[in-house]
Amino acid sequence: MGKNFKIGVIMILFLAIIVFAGPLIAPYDPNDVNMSIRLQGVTSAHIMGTDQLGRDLFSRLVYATGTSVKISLVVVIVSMVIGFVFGSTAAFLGGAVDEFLMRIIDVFMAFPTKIFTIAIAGILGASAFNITLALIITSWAVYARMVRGCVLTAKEMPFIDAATALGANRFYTIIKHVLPSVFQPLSTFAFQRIAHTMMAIVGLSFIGLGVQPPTPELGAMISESKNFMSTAPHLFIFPGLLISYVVFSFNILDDSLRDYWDPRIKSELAL
Amino acid sequence: MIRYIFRRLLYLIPVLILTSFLAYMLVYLSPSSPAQIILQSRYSGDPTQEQINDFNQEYGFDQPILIQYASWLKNAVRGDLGKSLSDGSEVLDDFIYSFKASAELYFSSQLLALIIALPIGVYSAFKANSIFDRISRAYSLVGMSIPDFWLGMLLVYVFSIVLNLLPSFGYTSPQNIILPMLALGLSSSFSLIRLVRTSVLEVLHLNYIRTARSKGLSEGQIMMKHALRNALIPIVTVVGIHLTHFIGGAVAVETMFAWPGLGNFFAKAAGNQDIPVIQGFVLLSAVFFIFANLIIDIICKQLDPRIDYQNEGGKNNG
Amino acid sequence: MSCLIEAVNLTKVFKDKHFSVFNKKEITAVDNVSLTVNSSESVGIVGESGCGKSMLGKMLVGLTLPTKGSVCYNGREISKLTFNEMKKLRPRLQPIFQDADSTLNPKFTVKKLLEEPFVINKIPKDEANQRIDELLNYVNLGKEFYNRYPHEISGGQRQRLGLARALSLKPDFIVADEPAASLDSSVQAQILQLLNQMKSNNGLGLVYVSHNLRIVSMMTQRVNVMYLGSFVETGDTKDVFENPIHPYTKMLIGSVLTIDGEKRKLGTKKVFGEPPDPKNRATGCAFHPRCDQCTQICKEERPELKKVGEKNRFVACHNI
Amino acid sequence: MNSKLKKLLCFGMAALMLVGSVGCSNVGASGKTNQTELKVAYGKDTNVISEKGNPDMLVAIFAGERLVEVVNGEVVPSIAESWEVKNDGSCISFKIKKGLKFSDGTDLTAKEVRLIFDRNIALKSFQWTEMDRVEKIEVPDDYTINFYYKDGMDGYIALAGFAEYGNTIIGSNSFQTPGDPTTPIVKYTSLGAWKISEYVKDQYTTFVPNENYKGDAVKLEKITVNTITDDEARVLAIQSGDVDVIVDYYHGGSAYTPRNLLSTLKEGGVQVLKQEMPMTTVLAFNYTNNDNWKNIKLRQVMNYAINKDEIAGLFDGWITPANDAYFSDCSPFTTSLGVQSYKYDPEKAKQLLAECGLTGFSPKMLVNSDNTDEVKMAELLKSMLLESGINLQLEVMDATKYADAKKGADWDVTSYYIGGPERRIYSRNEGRFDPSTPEFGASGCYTSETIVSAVQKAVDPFDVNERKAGFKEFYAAIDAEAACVPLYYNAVFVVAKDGVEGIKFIGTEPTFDNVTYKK
Amino acid sequence: MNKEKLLEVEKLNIKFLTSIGDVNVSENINFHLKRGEIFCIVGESGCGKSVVALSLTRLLPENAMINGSIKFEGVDIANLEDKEFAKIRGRKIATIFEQPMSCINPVMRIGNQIAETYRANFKCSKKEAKEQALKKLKEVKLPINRYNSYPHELSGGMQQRVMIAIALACNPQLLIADEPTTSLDVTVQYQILELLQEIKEKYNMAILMITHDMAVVHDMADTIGVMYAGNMMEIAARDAFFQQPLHPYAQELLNVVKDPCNYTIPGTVPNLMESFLGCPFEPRCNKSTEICKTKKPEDIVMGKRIVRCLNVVPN
Repeated sequence: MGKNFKIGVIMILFLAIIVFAGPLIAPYDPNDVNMSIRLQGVTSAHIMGTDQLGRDLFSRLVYATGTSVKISLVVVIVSMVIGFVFGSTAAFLGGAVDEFLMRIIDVFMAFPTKIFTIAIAGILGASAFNITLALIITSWAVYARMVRGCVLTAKEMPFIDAATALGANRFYTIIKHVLPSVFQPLSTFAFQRIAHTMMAIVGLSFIGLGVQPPTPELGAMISESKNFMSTAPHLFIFPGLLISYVVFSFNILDDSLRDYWDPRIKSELAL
Repeated sequence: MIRYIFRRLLYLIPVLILTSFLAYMLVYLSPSSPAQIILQSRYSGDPTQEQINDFNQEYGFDQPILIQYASWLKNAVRGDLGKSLSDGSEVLDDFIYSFKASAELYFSSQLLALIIALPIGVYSAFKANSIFDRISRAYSLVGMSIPDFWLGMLLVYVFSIVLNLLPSFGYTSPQNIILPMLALGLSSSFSLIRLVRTSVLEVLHLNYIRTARSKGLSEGQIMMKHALRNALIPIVTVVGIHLTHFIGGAVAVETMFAWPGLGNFFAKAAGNQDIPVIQGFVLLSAVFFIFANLIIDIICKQLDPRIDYQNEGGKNNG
Repeated sequence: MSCLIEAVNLTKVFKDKHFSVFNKKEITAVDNVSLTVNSSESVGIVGESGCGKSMLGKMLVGLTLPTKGSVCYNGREISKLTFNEMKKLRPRLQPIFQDADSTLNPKFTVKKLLEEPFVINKIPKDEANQRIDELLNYVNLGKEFYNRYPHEISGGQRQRLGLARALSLKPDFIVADEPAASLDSSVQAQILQLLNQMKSNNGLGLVYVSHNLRIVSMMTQRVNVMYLGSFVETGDTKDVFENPIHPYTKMLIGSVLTIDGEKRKLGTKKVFGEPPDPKNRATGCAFHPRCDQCTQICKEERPELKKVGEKNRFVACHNI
Repeated sequence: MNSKLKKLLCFGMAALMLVGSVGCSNVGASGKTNQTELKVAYGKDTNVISEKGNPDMLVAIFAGERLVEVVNGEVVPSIAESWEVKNDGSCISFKIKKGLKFSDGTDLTAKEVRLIFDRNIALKSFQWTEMDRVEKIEVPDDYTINFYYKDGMDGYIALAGFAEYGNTIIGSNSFQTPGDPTTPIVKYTSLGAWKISEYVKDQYTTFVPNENYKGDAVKLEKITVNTITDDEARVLAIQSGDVDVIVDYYHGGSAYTPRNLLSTLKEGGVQVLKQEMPMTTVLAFNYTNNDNWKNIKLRQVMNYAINKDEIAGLFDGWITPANDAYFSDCSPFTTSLGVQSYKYDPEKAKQLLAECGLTGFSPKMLVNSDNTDEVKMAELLKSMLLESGINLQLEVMDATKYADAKKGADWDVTSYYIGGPERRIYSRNEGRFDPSTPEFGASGCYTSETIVSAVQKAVDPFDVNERKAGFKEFYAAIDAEAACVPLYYNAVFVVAKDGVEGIKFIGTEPTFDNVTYKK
Repeated sequence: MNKEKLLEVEKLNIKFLTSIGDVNVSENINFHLKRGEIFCIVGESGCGKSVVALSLTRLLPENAMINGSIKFEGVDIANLEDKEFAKIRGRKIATIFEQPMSCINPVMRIGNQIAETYRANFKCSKKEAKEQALKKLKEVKLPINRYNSYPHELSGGMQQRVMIAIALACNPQLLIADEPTTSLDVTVQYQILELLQEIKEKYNMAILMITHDMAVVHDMADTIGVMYAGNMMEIAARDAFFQQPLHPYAQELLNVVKDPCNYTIPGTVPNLMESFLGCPFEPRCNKSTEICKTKKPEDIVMGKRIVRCLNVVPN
């Protein structure tokens, strides 16, 4: 499957450890204030330095990554489920129901995603829950459209005809043939969207519409660190590197998978 | 062709109506009433019932929702989207002003991205799997993982704080645009390199390129006349869609550089719960977005004669 | 006893699929076609691409319902059956598709594909396994393929797998739609022989749809020549091929390349024109723009199938 | 098609380049800073063109004059040369100076003076909270203006209110319909040392000397005030040399130079000018909704449990910890007071908390996310209170949500400031501690009858000595009741590059009238 | 040097270097072609016939290793510099492919595609090129008002005519036709083959035709080459071949094509990934002997015929 795939898998595994075993890794409590050592650079006690309240940056980063990644997972999974229900309903029922649902999807797709997300998050008020909700509202339609397309394509596949000719009823063909053909592209797509959603979350937190302190979150941490760009650049450099790490690990895995499925552009990226 | 556009426009009517309705209804997501939100910020104390009533009457919030919506829509069609609650300026004027600022930043950054990405992407595809290709792919994959606002901060750190060469914010002098343009342009160029590479590579594998070789054309001619021309179709589509994303797409960078663009302006309005501004911006950006997508579709049809005007239904891009 | 399959006046009309207020085009894919097939008989349908022959095949096995007309299986009209009745009937009527590749779900293993017909029809495992063994033996596929996926086996093997699936429920009637196109000649021969064997061993009725006239002439007893949705000539294969009457049949047969005899002389036979576009059907006789015997009436009036001579021969042409 | 396509592409490219070049060449002059121009960064739009309400305070400071000013606790003449209180205290009558001219050359009479008050009443502009108590305004002659109060005036606090920036006198040509104060302000004309020459919303405002000004002429030729709403961006702007000065703005609780960056700026060779002001940031209790706070012991717990020095440390010592008491050294009449306040003592706090029987007490604190210093401070408070066994829950939200949430019952503590420039110390204290005032929200500091009567004694009397005694009583009452937790005394700052000289504070507002700039 | 021989291929070996190993697609292939002659290479899919055709004009992917000599008009073009070779490709050797739809640029007018070929090989004005293109359109019997059409507006047969017109643009001496009629209807196939014959007569050029269809071979070829698993098993004149093929594979193939309902070749086509010790056809051959398993057969020249079989005795 290629070197990139291995790199991606290792990176994601490492990320999973950070996300799900964060409290075990972090050497300090992320909210443990110690004013006497504020704004320290890299030291042996604090491998990534401390922030303006003297909290250990490394511990905060571990928790912050957990927050961002968990939110993106929730957003992707929930909107995928909603999109799946909507999209497959539209495709299977067809006719007027399809027309109607498609118009709804069109309307949701007619908004520039970021503006729409900001509007919802702004009106609801900034919090982790609301940002999750806003992102779900703005992203389910993409999945729905995609699922609908996949179902329609799968419905037309000759092997559906073949199964029908063997006496299969609709229920059987849907369960055994149509849905499995939708799951693969859908899960691939959802996989790609994790990185995308992650970027959206840190962006929104950066402008102050996302997760609120004291919960550590990568985008919000960068936003806070703007104050100290000249005096304590480690405060913005480390969280940024971590975001890039997370997004990169999803990107490289997605990239290698895409190469794997598309043999024409098969090639390996040397790193 | 004209008929096709007409049909697309006709098809847009229900979408536009539903879109405007949704934009209007956004406000009702809010846990508190508009009167309270606004009066709260206007007077620093609790508004009295009398003040709330006056306010509702003045802004028509005492009417049933559908009537409110109808009158709002009626005014909106006439170009009157109401006034900002925070400073009383016309929403439409605000939109146009920040639209201009966003457009300047975004178009120039996308131009920069194209200038960077086209040669790299094409060369990379042409020399697929060469050292250059590997480096450029790694470069773009890493670049794609960097948030644009963080790239902006790095640029500010290097050029404003350490080197003290360029201004880090604002909208007053020509130098102001350089850093935000670099931040946005670079981060778009990363994915664009990949796109250009993939589309060119895909075209290069097609049979008509082999035909072109067999015809005796030089590699340069093949690249310019056959490969690029065809690879351009997906590139134009994506760049077009990218361009429409300047509505809000650059919000973090705009905030970072205090650029008075749509995203920045809108994020502030959303934070302040400035309802007419939110409604107006959402509606205007949706309308712009829909029509921009229509135009992209039409351009793509111009580029690609294979697309049949007669049989295409409405298609939207997200 | 009536015949196995009797199709009367089958018509299939498509609406333009795309949503549009202004132009609703209708495409008549199959136009007023009647056909009968008996047990142990094989009937050919030939024509250029886009003439509607595949659609006709689908209607014959009940995969698509005709817009007009009826298909009767052993005297029962299948479009009027309830779902459950139809479900029972399905295994009797089997299609074999041109593109075996896409008729096999790529996510199923060969084993699963073979078991599917029995799972669908709730046939006990023992019986099914025994039957599968027989089938594999019959189509000459080894058990070593059991755990492979369709894309991991060769085209000929895939086509044989498709055949095995179609045969698994012991059908009476098979529509084979270009079963051997795009296969190499040696592989093609294996498939054709299997089909013939099936027909003679199991006594089933076969409709063979193809544009390859040489194979149709070898495989079938009767043949129907189709042009733009309707039959222009029907009759016993031997007669039609030896003595084509309709100008289109003549053209088709004239364009067949053989491997016997002399090299052809240039310009001896008149073959011209392109396969027609179903969206723009000519008025009158659909063939008249390509016909060298075209007269005024051909441009205005549609010819009906008329009996010619003694032996079951029908031709739709004004000029005979 | 090919030619059409080429045209299309060329057109597209041309359009792109056009937009790009517009982007690069747009928005006016940059030029090099010369010695007679000063660039100022300011956190808000100056709102010179105002539909409702009035232009920003900064405009009033630079370009405006009011009837009176308050200096060192005393009301002094400005446009009004004298005033008297008539009709048993229900009328104030001002005599206006003669011969003053607005910046557009029109003369000032009492008719022009009343315009701004008419505007504030008509548009319900509550910048001056007492305005709804005014019954009518009369202009008996060109140089007299009388204000009549509904229920008798509120004494000193009402008189000081005429020095509010919202009451800055503007000319009749300022309005869209000249002379109609209910129409939008479109062309600001006033009486101060500067006048506005150019204004672009959300971008910049340019001030040039007002040649009709009667006082001493200003030394600079031009001041450009750039609107930079982002705190960090303003700091970056002065670091990168885009502006010469940042003017702090703390009224309204936002748009100020982050305190924790002042040291960095100073190290970078920038002057930091500080002006103490009688403004105290306190932690207030939601006692109306939460009965726990009615227990004085719990309020004392909070006072003992917070180490104010650490809070000052968060801001690198640029602000003074409120170690002494609620009032700061520069609060009115404080020099002779000897109130003993609560010293940091976590053990005592623990002990008192146990006495209250509130183990596991976890109050919820509302935090305004727009104020990043406040967010940091809240996080610090959380960790400090934890040591005394109080688990503070933070609810961080943006300004509007914050204001909204504060009305509800679902919170326990929040922090805000009381006081401000001298004229405001009167209305702010009254507004926070006297529930009968319009400004008093559901979320005032803890108050009691003693405090209410004390605050009225402090802000109302005309007589200085009466007010002095009143304030003494008021400060003591707050301390005795532990009405809030004073955290720190705020200050305003002006940050200026080397070479900018002559920035002075009048009261708490900076003036640039004598500023010179040598590079 | 035989002047008659336009193209002479000797000991052509082609290997694909892939990550899973080398694939031999052509082993020691020898054949030659005269002016005015149609040479048909026939074989089942995967036997390497298209690779041989593509190798003549250097259209193979970069991982292909070509060894041997290819003499065109007496010049060894296999070892020419790319720059020199460019003067031959398109101008003297032209190629048409199967699936014409995918082989012509979908977004370029067909007339321009023909004219472009002419301009790329001969320095001339646009106008001249257009005239030439119109002439070629007429030659392939397309109405000249199709000059400005796009490929998708044409039917499959017309598209193949466009391909032929493009190939003819520079009046080449050798036309390589790779499965030119696969996927076309019988009626259209007939017309295209007829067109090819006419053109050959007119220009006295040589056609190297690749096909899997024996009927097409019978119709077109002057000389036939039968390929199997990268080996040219037999080369013979058309009549001689159809009367009596010599190689067992050729015999079997002909039998199957003649009577598909009664005749089969047992086994399947070998995978080229495997390497053969002996004759690649040996596992399916009914005349194989022990030696076939271990010894590679060599070309046996019998007059104008060449057979690569160990069991054929040269007469």
